Amino acid sequence: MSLKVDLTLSRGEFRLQAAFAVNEPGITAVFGPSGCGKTTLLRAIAGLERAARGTVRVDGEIWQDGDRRQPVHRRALGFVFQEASLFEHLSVHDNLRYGWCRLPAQERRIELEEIIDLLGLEPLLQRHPRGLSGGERQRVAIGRALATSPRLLLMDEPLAALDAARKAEILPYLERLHRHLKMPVLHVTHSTDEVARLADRVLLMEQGGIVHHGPVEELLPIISGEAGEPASLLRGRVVGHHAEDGLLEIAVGPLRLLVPSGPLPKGAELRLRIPARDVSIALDAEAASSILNRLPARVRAIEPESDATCLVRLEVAGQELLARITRRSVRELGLSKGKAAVAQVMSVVLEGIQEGESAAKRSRCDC
Amino acid sequence: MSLKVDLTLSRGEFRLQAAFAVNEPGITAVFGPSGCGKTTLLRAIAGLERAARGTVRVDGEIWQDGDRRQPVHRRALGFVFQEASLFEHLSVHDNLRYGWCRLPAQERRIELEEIIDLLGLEPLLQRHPRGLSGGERQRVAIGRALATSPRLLLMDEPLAALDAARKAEILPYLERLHRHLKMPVLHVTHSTDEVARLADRVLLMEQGGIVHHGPVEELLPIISGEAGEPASLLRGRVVGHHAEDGLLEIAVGPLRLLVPSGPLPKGAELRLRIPARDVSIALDAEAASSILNRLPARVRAIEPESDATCLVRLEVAGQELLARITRRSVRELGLSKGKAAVAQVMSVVLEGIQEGESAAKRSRCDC
Amino acid sequence: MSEADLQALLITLQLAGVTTVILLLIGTPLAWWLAHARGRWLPAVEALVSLPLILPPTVVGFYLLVALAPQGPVGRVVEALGGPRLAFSFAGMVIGSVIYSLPFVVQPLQNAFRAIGPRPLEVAATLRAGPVDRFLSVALPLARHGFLTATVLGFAHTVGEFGVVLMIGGNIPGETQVLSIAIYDHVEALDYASAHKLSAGLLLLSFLVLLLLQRAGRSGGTRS
Amino acid sequence: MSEADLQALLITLQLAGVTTVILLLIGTPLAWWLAHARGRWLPAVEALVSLPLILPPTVVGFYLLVALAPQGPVGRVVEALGGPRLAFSFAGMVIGSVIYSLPFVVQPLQNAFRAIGPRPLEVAATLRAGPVDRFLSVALPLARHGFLTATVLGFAHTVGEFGVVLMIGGNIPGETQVLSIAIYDHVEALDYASAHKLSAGLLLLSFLVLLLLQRAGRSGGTRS
Amino acid sequence: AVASNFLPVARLLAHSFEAETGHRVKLVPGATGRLYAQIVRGAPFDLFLAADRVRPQRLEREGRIVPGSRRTYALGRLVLWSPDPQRIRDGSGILRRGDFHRLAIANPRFAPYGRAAREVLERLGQWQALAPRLVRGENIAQAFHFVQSGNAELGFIAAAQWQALPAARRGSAWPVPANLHEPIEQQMVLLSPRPAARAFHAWLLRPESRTLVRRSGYEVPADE
Ligand SMILES: Nc1ncnc2c1ncn2[C@@H]1O[C@H](COP(=O)(O)OP(=O)(O)OP(=O)(O)O)[C@@H](O)[C@H]1O
Ligand SMILES: Nc1ncnc2c1ncn2[C@@H]1O[C@H](COP(=O)(O)OP(=O)(O)OP(=O)(O)O)[C@@H](O)[C@H]1O
Ligand SMILES: [Mg+2]
Ligand SMILES: [Mg+2]
Repeated sequence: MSLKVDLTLSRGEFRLQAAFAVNEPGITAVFGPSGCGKTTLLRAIAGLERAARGTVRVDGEIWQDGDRRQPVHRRALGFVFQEASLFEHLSVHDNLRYGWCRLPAQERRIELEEIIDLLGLEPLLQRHPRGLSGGERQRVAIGRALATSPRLLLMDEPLAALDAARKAEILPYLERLHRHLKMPVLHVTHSTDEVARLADRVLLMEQGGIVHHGPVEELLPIISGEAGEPASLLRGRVVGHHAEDGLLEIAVGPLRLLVPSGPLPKGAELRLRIPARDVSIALDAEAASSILNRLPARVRAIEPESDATCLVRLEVAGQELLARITRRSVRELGLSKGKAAVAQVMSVVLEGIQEGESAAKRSRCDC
Repeated sequence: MSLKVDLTLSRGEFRLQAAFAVNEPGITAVFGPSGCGKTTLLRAIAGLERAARGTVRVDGEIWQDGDRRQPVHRRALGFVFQEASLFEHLSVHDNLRYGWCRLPAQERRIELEEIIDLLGLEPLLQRHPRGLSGGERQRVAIGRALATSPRLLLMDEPLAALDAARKAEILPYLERLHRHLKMPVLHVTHSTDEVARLADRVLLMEQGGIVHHGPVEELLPIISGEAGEPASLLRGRVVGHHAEDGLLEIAVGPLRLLVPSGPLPKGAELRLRIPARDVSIALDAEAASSILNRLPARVRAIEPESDATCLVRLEVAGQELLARITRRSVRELGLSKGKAAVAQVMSVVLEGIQEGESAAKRSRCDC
Repeated sequence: MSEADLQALLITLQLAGVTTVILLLIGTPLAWWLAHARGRWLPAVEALVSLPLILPPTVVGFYLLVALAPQGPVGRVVEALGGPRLAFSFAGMVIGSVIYSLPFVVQPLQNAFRAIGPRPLEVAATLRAGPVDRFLSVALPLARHGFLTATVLGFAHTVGEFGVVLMIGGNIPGETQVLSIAIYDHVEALDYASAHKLSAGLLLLSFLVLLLLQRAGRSGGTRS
Repeated sequence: MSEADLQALLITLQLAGVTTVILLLIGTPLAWWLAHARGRWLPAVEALVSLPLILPPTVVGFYLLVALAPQGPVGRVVEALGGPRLAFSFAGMVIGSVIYSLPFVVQPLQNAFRAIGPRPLEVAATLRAGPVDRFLSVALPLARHGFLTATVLGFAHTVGEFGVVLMIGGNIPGETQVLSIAIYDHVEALDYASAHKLSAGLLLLSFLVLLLLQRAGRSGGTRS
Repeated sequence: AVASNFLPVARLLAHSFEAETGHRVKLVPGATGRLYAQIVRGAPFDLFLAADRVRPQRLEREGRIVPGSRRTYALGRLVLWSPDPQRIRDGSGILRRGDFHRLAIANPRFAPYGRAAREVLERLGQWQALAPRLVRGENIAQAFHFVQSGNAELGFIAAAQWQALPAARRGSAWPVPANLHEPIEQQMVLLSPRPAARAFHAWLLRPESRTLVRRSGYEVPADE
């Protein structure tokens, strides 16, 4: 359940230099601009880049250290390549079985049928890869990698060619799977949405180096800010559930938030992701509106963002909450540093549920 | 500036049957689940599917009609394939020049340098495709297709492997380009965001058939509803611009909305896309908050959506506006059919600017 | 068809069969190595493999005869080790044919291996396939067309070859007389009728064998 | 090296060069067609192309001699059209070599074309390249390795071939005597010293030519 | 082992020998030079019927034969032949006039009939003049093919070959007088002391055999 990587590699002008360690299971999103070395990093960890020097350890097992190197096929990993790369000479079914067959029976922790079901591959089984659509190929590639019950899963933009509905089906399964199998996952993606929904940690890369590595709470504001969508993460705890309204009551410090969700165990720790654009500011706490969550707040800072908008940093129960509002509103409401106000929160994404297998519950909720 | 397609094709169990016409320039998003035939449709239009029967007309020129068929290379189209498919034996620069060179000089309406600049290909020019990252390959493929100054642009998920920053750079350029060159574009995508930002029309496919075809205003609610993100579109007209706040004033019927935006010509017709989750409902029109746009509305219908939420259909200035709020809010506010209320609009996406070249202005605006 | 001709036919098929099998066994690893090795001297090795082609077969046969003869460098060693006589024997003909047809097997295989590219093998490695397993389960099937060509060229060339085989085998009826030599003899003896008959028969038979090979290679599905 | 040998060398190089060029010119479209055609009788055509290999060269030469004779089916037509005498001429040798080496050129090319797959050609078509243009600018460079192999095998086989050339050429010194025949003559005349010298020279020269070919083929960049 | 040109006669002789004695004779035809090279390297031949005197002499000198077994079994005769009945009317006159395109001979360097043909031309003083028009077969059989197929208008062939032709196709011919060239002595040697081989050796020298040889178009030595 641990992954320790310290690798360097030079190729032309490009130089990869990556050292990081992951000590819990969970999904680490690898995020960064095109060409920053995400694919190269994954390949180097898998042992596919012969020029890579350094160490790779998984669960205390040494995959690479100096001149000692486990060959790729001895590393219990699953790799989903950026292009699906199916075996053109095998049917879909044989592609799926390829790795599965090579696994000693006692190491098979995922049933082939389960994968086929979940990824909706049943109707494709007898087909040949060259007749598949882009998304179909990618689903087969994911299934093929999962079928080896890997100890480390490396996925290079596996969902890029999938439609939203498919994604919505596959994402929770991936989460459940990695939690169940307790395997670390490195997941390359360009979508902050995917990061927010899926990741426990983020590895932020730039020009071959790792510029940030940390829990998603810390890094999401940075990466979503870069993507033009600043957001904040609040820590909270489940207080109770209002079954009649389908609302979960969450305590953030002394405050209470109501978030659409199924029941969760009392006391469970949660992260609440709140996009800055879904926070508005009012002066009067008592106005009747459909916005359930109205939190007393204090203005920490007001940062101009564009010609028309500002980013307001609010303090809410000792934590920071970002709100994006227009400059005109700032003026009309007379907002300034230190002023008390009410933060109206229109949507919350529940993240990183620490207990309970029901990661599927984690979802965006409009309150 | 017109495209008329009526094609059928059978392949194994899959059957494509697609008839549609596009009479203005602009971007038509081709949307639908994986395997529904989007790639096949584009290939058939390009003439790459020999088994396709029917007609294809572009600008009155007959590309295919019964047995008469223009060969692919006589069709002035640009095709971005789902996998980048660069020529492995040519450098990036030669890949870009391949189509460009084959175009008579007087037909070249886009400069190669412009494409290279915009897509950031300068540092890659001397490289060979096999050393490129996934996103780099895709950018080259887009540039190569554009370099032929096509009369019809067919793009099969061209942006799937790009990071958000790149996308944000390329999208406005694509918009500008197609408006400038007045060429119709068919753009396959799985992202409703891309549809909303980019498309003028949507072609919604399912199992080889076209289930809907219409302006994005009509279809966005459907496809974003399917993707779990309902939204509404309002028609409006530019009234003026408040330079000091960077806000555009837009009339929707008798009502006025303020939307962050650069100035636009007075009288210009606009579409305003408003995600249902960004609309909240209040009873009192006068509460002071950062939400600038508070529109008098009347409840048309309340539809339960999930355990916790409802979709409320509001009538605003004679048009329909969707709001997603919690069941508890419905109860607390005492909302019911026919009741008057105030719709608080937190974000507006300006769409389909009819005049003026500045499509780049079209953007999501948080108000 | 005379009895001698029939015997020659059997020996020919036997020789071509054995030679083709050995060629594939030797040529496959060699081609694999050539397709993946790097280095300045690689072209030299590639050129070397093609060299047997350059000399006329009778001359190659002559040199092989010199080498394989009981007093020759190779023959002496083999006989010292208790090996069989190579000159004027079936074994000797096989050796000669293998050397002479090697390039026809190595070159197509090498190209086929190269055309696969590294990706499928990388994928196989991540799916727990070891090097031999990868080779058998991925490289071989993907190089199917190359194997077909190698087999066809190797087989056909061995059937038609006669200079080397004549020299090493000694044209002994029922032992080392192959069909190509028999036809040649008929022509030399101005016995045109027999030559025509035998040629036609050989062509027909070979055509059928080649046809079967092509069919077999195709049935695996075309990569196109 | 005697003057006759030198002449033989020049004729050999000329013959191998011209033959290789013609082989590529004929073999390329044929291979292209074979790589893309569909149909039940395709394997038959493929088998047919390999057939010249099956007969011993001298026998092929004999039949060609009959066909090219002034009264023969081909010779008659050629002479009626005012063409040159083919037997015992350089032109005749070229015809013979081309027929006999055709499979070595067609097969590697066919595989190379097949390995390209349809995608690059489709892309080229959407970039306004017509069929010939596509072929020249995409298929040819991507089939580079196949061309290299075809050239090497075709060239080497023509240099080494001697049965067909001997029959059709008539071994006229300075006209149709090629090096392989010269070496053969030395061996037959028990002039082993000359045979060794000439063989060594031929091998060295061919090695250099092959080396250059490999280098040239490689410099285009390896697809790996 | 038997020189190819003598094969048809050797077959007849072997048949009668087999019928008479019950021994089995395996005939291995081939070019004399090649058979010599193979014998030197241990080819399992018992009796060697060469087409000349040189190779048997060498074998004798090298001590590879049963002492005293070198005997002349036939004397070859040359015929200048053209399939065209009108062409050769005045014997050697046509050679002096030179009104033809190609003259076929066996290779004078190592083929005995070729050497004889060269001597004829030299004695007639035409060697220099006709040299460029000569086409040379590897052996006398190929010289025959050249003429018979119509590619060479005329050529020096063995009298035995001419006699074997059906009368209708004998065209015109000039039997070359024996004094124009050294006698073409075809000698044989015993290579093993096996009784059956000795028996066949002796059989060939019987008067009945010599008659058959003479009827086939050879001379036989005056007496033994
Ligand atoms: N053979 C090579 N020579 C030079 N540079 C190379 C070579 N191969 C890869 N690179 C460069 O290495 C960098 C990292 O590539 P990599 O594929 O890891 O990027 P990435 O982060 O996966 O990008 P993307 O999101 O576009 O897939 C790129 O800039 C690429 O151009
Ligand atoms: N040769 C074939 N035989 C049978 N079915 C085929 C063949 N080729 C394609 N199909 C099927 O045709 C359908 C349409 O494929 P297409 O590639 O057009 O889908 P798509 O809409 O582009 O999907 P994606 O979003 O995954 O790229 C798919 O279901 C595919 O499986
Ligand atoms: Mg990548
Ligand atoms: Mg597709």
